[in-house]
Amino acid sequence: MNVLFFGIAKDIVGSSEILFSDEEAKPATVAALKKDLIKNYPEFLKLKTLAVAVNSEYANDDVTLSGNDEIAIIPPVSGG
Amino acid sequence: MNVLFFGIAKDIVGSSEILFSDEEAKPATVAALKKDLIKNYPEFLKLKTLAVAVNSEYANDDVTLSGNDEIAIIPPVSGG
Amino acid sequence: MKIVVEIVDVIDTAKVYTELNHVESGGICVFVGTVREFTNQEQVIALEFETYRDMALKEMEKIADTAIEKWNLNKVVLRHAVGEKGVAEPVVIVGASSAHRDACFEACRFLIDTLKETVPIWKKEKFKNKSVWVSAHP
Amino acid sequence: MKIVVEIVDVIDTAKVYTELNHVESGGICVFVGTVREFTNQEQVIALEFETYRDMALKEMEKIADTAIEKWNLNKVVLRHAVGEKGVAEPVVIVGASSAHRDACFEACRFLIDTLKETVPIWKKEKFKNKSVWVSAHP
Repeated sequence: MNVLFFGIAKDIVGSSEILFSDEEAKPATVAALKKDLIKNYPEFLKLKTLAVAVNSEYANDDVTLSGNDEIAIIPPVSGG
Repeated sequence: MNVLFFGIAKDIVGSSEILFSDEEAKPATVAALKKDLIKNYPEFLKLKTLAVAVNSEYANDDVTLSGNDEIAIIPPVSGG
Repeated sequence: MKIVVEIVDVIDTAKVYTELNHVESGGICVFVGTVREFTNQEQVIALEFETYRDMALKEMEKIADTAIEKWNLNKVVLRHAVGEKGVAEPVVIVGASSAHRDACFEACRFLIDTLKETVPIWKKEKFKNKSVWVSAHP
Repeated sequence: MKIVVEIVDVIDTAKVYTELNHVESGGICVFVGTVREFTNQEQVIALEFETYRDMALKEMEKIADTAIEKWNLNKVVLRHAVGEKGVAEPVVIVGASSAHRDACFEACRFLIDTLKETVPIWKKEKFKNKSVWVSAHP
């Protein structure tokens, strides 16, 4: 499972991509992924919002994740 | 006294400019000018509005006219 | 120059951003009026614009001044075309440049609305078999 | 093509009218966002934009589709720049083309407001001695 990071999220984890290679440790849902992230990087708690995209669509907390999904961490957007 | 005509006003009087050469017949105010115009060209009554500009500024009915003024008949504007 | 006010034969839509660009501006809003092919289901061949030029420029400057004062704009453009314009050709372009976008949107709307109400410019719609001065009659 | 949605390195403001021009349109409204020199009295050296490109293009298309349906638009443009942009450079351009001006003004405002809310693009403000991801923190 591969997770992409952008903007301040990339700065927080220090990488634009993290591979969850351990099958056991893979979060099963968006909510679980967020929980894991916050546990490992408490800085995420300080953000105004934290969204997740699955296959380039915004995904609710209850969306389940599979190994083939393209998953991205979306910190507060600030285009324009 | 020289009066300029634009748009449909020009079509009504058949000219873009009319010279009031007879000193006696000169209208003394904007109101008098409008009255003269309507008397001579009743078509003006059919317009949605009829404004007069004196020295390229909109002028109220009570503005007095002098021989040196640039006077213009302003039918309903429709720019843009 | 904070204000550009012009009556021209042909409108060059490409240059308006250069005119409205400003280091203190974060937002630029521009409106372009163009000739529609159909008006009330009737096909328009062309629009013909004429103006009382000196007065039109004065009125356009007043609109620009009012907008600058009201919305604290950095730049304003009001430019109208005269002569005959074919379908899809631009006939008017107005724009405002401000620090934030609320101001430039509101100002731009004010510019075109007020131009249409007060500036001595007249438009004749040319159809296949007739010509009509727009808005002349009730 | 009714919709132009793009993420580019450099925005060419001159071509947007060609893209929005349409024989059934009487009004075109365009908004351009540019880099302001000062934000909260601090001098900005540059803005740096990055994006999640595939998702950003999808979200921009959704915004365009929604606007077309709601305001019956003839053409829509949404174009955002990425990379480093200096003071007064354009960073975003959105525009709508419609029969009458109410629709294109309202739609254009919707385009930029919604783009700022939903499209995954991130902006870093670069000052002399620090850099800040805009809106990241409460």
